[in-house]
Amino acid sequence: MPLLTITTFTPLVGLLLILLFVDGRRVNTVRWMGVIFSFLPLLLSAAIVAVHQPSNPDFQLVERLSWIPALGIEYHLGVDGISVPMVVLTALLSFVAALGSWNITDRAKEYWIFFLLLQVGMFGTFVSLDLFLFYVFWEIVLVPMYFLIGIWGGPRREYSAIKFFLFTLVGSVAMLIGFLAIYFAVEPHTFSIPVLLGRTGSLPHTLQSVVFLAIFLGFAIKVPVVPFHTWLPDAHVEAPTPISVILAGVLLKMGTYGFFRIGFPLLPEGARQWSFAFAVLGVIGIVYTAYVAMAQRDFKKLVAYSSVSHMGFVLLGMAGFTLVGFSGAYFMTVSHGVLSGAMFLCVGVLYDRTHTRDLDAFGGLMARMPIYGGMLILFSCGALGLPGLSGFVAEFLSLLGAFGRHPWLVGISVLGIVITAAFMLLMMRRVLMGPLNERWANLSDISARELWSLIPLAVATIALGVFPPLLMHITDPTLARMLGIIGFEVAP
Amino acid sequence: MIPLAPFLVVSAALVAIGVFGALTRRSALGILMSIELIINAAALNLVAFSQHIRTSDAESTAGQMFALFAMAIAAAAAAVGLSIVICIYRNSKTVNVDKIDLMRW
Amino acid sequence: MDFLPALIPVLPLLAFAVIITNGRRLGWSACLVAVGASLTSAVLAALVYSRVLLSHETLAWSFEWVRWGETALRMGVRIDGLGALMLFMVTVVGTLIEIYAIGYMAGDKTFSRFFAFVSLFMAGMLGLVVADNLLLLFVSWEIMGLCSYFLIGFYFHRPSAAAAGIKAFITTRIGDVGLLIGMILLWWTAGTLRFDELLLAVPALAGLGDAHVDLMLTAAALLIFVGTIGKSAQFPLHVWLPDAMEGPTPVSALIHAATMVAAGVFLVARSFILFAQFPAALTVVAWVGGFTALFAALIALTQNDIKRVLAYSTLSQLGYMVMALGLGAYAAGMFHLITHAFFKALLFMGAGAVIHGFHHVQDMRRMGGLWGKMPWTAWTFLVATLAISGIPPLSGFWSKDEILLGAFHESPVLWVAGTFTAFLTAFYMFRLFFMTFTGRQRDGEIHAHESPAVMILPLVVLAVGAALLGIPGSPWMGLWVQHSLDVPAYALAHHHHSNLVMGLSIAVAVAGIALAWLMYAPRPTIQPARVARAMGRLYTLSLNKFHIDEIYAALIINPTRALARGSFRFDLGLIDGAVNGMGWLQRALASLKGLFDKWVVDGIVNLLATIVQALSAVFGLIQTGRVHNYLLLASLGALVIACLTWWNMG
Amino acid sequence: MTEPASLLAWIAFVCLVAVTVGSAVLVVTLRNLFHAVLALIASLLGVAGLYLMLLAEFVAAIHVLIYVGAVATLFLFVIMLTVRIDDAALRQSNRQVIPAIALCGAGLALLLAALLAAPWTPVEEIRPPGVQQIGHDMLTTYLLPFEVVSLLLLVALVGAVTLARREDQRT
Repeated sequence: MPLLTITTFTPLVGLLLILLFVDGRRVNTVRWMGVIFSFLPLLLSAAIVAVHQPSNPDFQLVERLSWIPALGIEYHLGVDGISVPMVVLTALLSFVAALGSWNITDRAKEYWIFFLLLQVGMFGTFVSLDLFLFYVFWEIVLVPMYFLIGIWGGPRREYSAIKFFLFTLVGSVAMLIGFLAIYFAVEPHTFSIPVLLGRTGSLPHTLQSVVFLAIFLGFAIKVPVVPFHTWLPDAHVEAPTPISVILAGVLLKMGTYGFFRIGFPLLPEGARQWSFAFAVLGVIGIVYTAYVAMAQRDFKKLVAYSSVSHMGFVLLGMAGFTLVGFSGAYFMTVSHGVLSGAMFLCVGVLYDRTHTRDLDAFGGLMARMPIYGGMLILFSCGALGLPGLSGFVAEFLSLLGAFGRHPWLVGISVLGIVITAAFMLLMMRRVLMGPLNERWANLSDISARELWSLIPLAVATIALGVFPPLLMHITDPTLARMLGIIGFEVAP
Repeated sequence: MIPLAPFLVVSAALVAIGVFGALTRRSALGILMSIELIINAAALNLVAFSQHIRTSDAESTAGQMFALFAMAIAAAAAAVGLSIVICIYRNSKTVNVDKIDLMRW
Repeated sequence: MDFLPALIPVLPLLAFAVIITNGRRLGWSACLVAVGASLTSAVLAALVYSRVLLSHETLAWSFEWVRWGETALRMGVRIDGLGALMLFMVTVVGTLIEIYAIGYMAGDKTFSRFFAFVSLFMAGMLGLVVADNLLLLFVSWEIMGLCSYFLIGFYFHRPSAAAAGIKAFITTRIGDVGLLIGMILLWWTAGTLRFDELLLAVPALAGLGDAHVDLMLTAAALLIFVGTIGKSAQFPLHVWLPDAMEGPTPVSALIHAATMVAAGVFLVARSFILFAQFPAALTVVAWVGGFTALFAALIALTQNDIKRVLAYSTLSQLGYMVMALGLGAYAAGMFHLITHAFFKALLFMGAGAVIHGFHHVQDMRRMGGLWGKMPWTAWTFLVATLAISGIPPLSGFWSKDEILLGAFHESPVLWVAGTFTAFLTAFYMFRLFFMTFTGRQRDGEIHAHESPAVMILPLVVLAVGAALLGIPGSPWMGLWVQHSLDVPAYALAHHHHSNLVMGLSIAVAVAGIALAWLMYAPRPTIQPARVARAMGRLYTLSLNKFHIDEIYAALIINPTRALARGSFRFDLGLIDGAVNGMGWLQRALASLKGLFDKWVVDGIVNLLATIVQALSAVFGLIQTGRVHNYLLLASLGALVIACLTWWNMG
Repeated sequence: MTEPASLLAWIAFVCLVAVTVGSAVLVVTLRNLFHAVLALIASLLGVAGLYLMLLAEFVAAIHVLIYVGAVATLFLFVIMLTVRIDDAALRQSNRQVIPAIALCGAGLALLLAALLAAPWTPVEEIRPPGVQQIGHDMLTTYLLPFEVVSLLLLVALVGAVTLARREDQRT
């Protein structure tokens, strides 16, 4: 059974059903269908996890059809240890975001159509094994995102949407050029990632380093790496809450996933040559954006910048070229997906009630919304790297892995940890503590629907933090094999 | 047997005359008649060549076939052309083409 | 049953989970869950302690937590004499504090949440004690840090409490990242974080004589010590602890006596192998401790808030412990940790009883004459005060004397400082005692009352402990406690008993008490105000805590905030500005190109069109519409083509 | 080797040429269209004669049948339908006689120069195919063109009928 194809295109079925058979004025029908068709991939992704064998580092559930034979382009899907968690994450966050989209009644039909299309693109990106196919799905994501921000966003939505679109497009084009360069550099010409895996390592070093830069740009903008990050705060602030969740939780992961899937394994020499710059950018991202986040008054912007800061750990961890560093970087990818998604949901809960995101406008909400406060504290602690929650494992493993190669950079990066703790606590203080702002005396606590969209994320955060092998036993065989292909030491 | 060249000369002359007629005749009927002359010249050429120059017997009938087809087509053209002339006459009460300048921009 | 010790921290953790999820339903009975859990832990700890004591074995149990490639991180518990003693102390003192809190927190709306966080805090501390590797220790350490944030900022509606919580968390966090880096460095150098493996690996590495490895390990030791500086509030990261008094008093007792601050000292003791191998690290530890002890005592002299005096005394006593470790007097330091836990918990709880009975006033200048109104509190408080002042045979005397003995042998300068600090300690503690309990009440409007029995009972138990706990550790008993620690050979600095040191230490304690009596007795012989004036700048410096907070605000906090704002402006202005500028540039270019299109490209097109039009006007002349003309031209064309063809062929 | 043409054959040829070319000239010059058609018939008959001289008797016969029997008759009908008697007096050529003469002259000169200069290599012996051969080939080798031509004729027939039909009959 072509499980991956079914998973990828289930949202498309929903999309077509909504598009063709549902009257746009029947908002309730539309959103029920949207939620159901966002839920089905979650079940299917569970099936994928069940079928996937973690100990086998090879690509599994492979589907391979010739698509454009003249250019050697194939419809080639498959998963290994680094795509399975991404598929699950995507499915989970899509479902959570779908629940969070319940209140969208304005042009609901279009909204859900774009939302489901977005899912198709995201799933496709994470399961495709053909560079061309990957690129196609990658670009598919861009379009609905543009409209979702541009139509349902905040006051500056057009600016943000265009900024997001152009930024990403610039990166995509660079990436495409990189792909083409790889395609033409190997004999016989091919886009197939499994085929390329063993071949590209022997390409000339100069070529690798140049191509790596091109591909790096594409992924770095998506991640985003400082200094290509400025689209993110704008996009996040303007996007509606569920879209922020998807944006932070999944779209940024496409960038890091790209490093794992394409950047490092296909261009090991390029990666090695730029590893120091890579790590430096990571550290700048960690420290600098933490400082920027500290200066924010806007709740959502604070979360957005902290999100950029965390992605710095991914870069730093990868730049260590050790298994533990890779593992930590990947862990950070997943953990950040869960945590930032949850943080944006928390912001959204508050925004729905108060229609403001100004941190100074809140205060003392813990007294009115204890359950919400607890959730916010849990996720903030996860984000600031409290042990026992997923963020800590990720940070620790990344730093541990990077230390051997870049000890001083790791030393500098911990400054970011302190600053992150500082602004997260200050944020909690401004929102939850202090005397209750009388404006919010009648605020209601979190609703059951909102709570149930947060609980899976809370469970994931704690489970991953307490027992990291949950994730690592899936990813590590693949990462170990990848490092073997790249030719780096697996120790310590 | 008369050699090839004289026939060619005759057909050349017929072509020239036909072209001249087509260029100068005011009446559409005259032009059509001139075109018949041109087609005749061509057919004559075909037959002459096929009788005098051929590489194998298998194609011995080719030229005559072509001539026959040319005649058939000429007949068809004449039929259609004449019916067009009738149409034109019916509309403009003349068959003088220099009176008819519908194609002028 | 090997994992039995692992249950000790898990029970309070479960209590936390139960209370936090069912807080409303449990209501008052939340405290029963918490106390029950700690009590069970205490029983388990006693079992473990007896077993370890009897057999001198080390209990260990672990499981694989994370594995990458061939490398695995194991998590588990390891309990030796040190751990067992700490477990015993933490569970007993912790349980007593929780019982006390039932009375203290009664009537608070957030009663159940308080017990939830106290339970989590206990879980963190116990996890730290049983941890068999640095990572698990770090995890517990951080959980404790978080709880301290919540507990210090427990009255979150008070801005000062929220600020104190943040200050505590961030200051200790600075120490934590030092520890984190130290751990990573250690991992890369020694290849393990497990204590039992470190015990073998570190001496082996040190034996190599490789300067680089030595440097790395020294650095690791010092970075780990940075963690201690943060958690145990040593100079210069001590600033959070006095502010931490914003929390409820049981929290102060818990943090400053039994758990959090002890964690830092415990960390050094746990990883002592590292320090023992590298004298440079030890020296740093000793001097930081000695300086903190003296420094904090100087500040404590002039404070008027009852809890603040105790806070600075805690700093000072922690300085003693750290100094002891730094001098190699490992057992003495740990002994002092235990005795200090008892008498300091007692002091805080006594102070809490005073505050509770005094309607939440903390200023000593308004108190006085409480002896008669709160006899139980006063008597137990007196025991603790005598203990901390170092009056034999109370517990504080023995442990402090051990430390001074170590200093006497190792570093005369520190010995002098330590002895002077002992004098100061006796003085300021009795200043506190006299100001609070003797004479007559200076603020007559407040009607003080004795605390309920649920608060008195723990006081009495602790008083007994504070009085008698020193005996098993005294030379009379052959330093039984110290030996029970299973002091490793590397940490054994056995010092000969010295009557000089002991005599002097008793003398300075008595002198301090006498001076306090002269100045703060009901009818003082020396007026404190005159002394203050005589001291001049020294007095104001001490009163203002040597301006450390202000210096930090000026040097660190404000620049950090400014840097944050600057970064944001940089981000908006330069990076985003560059992006927007790029956008603007593109638009400018686009409009330029628009002009170009309009005038040049379009111009060319239009020009072409014009030319074509002109030509067409010319050529239109031949478009007569007459078939003849066309035919003529066509024929001409055919002829020309024929000519050309022929020409070419010819 | 083909035997050279006899004098008699040459005389016949010249006469036929004279008839053909002369009538053709009359076709393009006569003012009266009716007479011009008669001249066309004469010219076509001359061409038929030429076919005979090429030993292509079947073509000649068909030529006479189609042209003289059908096409020329058609012309006569149309002329009688369209040309009024008084038109006969009108000048029948337009104003581009001179350029036309020049052009045709040049073209003729070119053609003659070309075909006379070309090195024709005639066959050894003329073995003209018989009618039987033509018929056979027509229905085997040239079956497809044959069918296409018949179709073309049909279309032309229909087209001619449609075009020539009166407007008012359509309604």
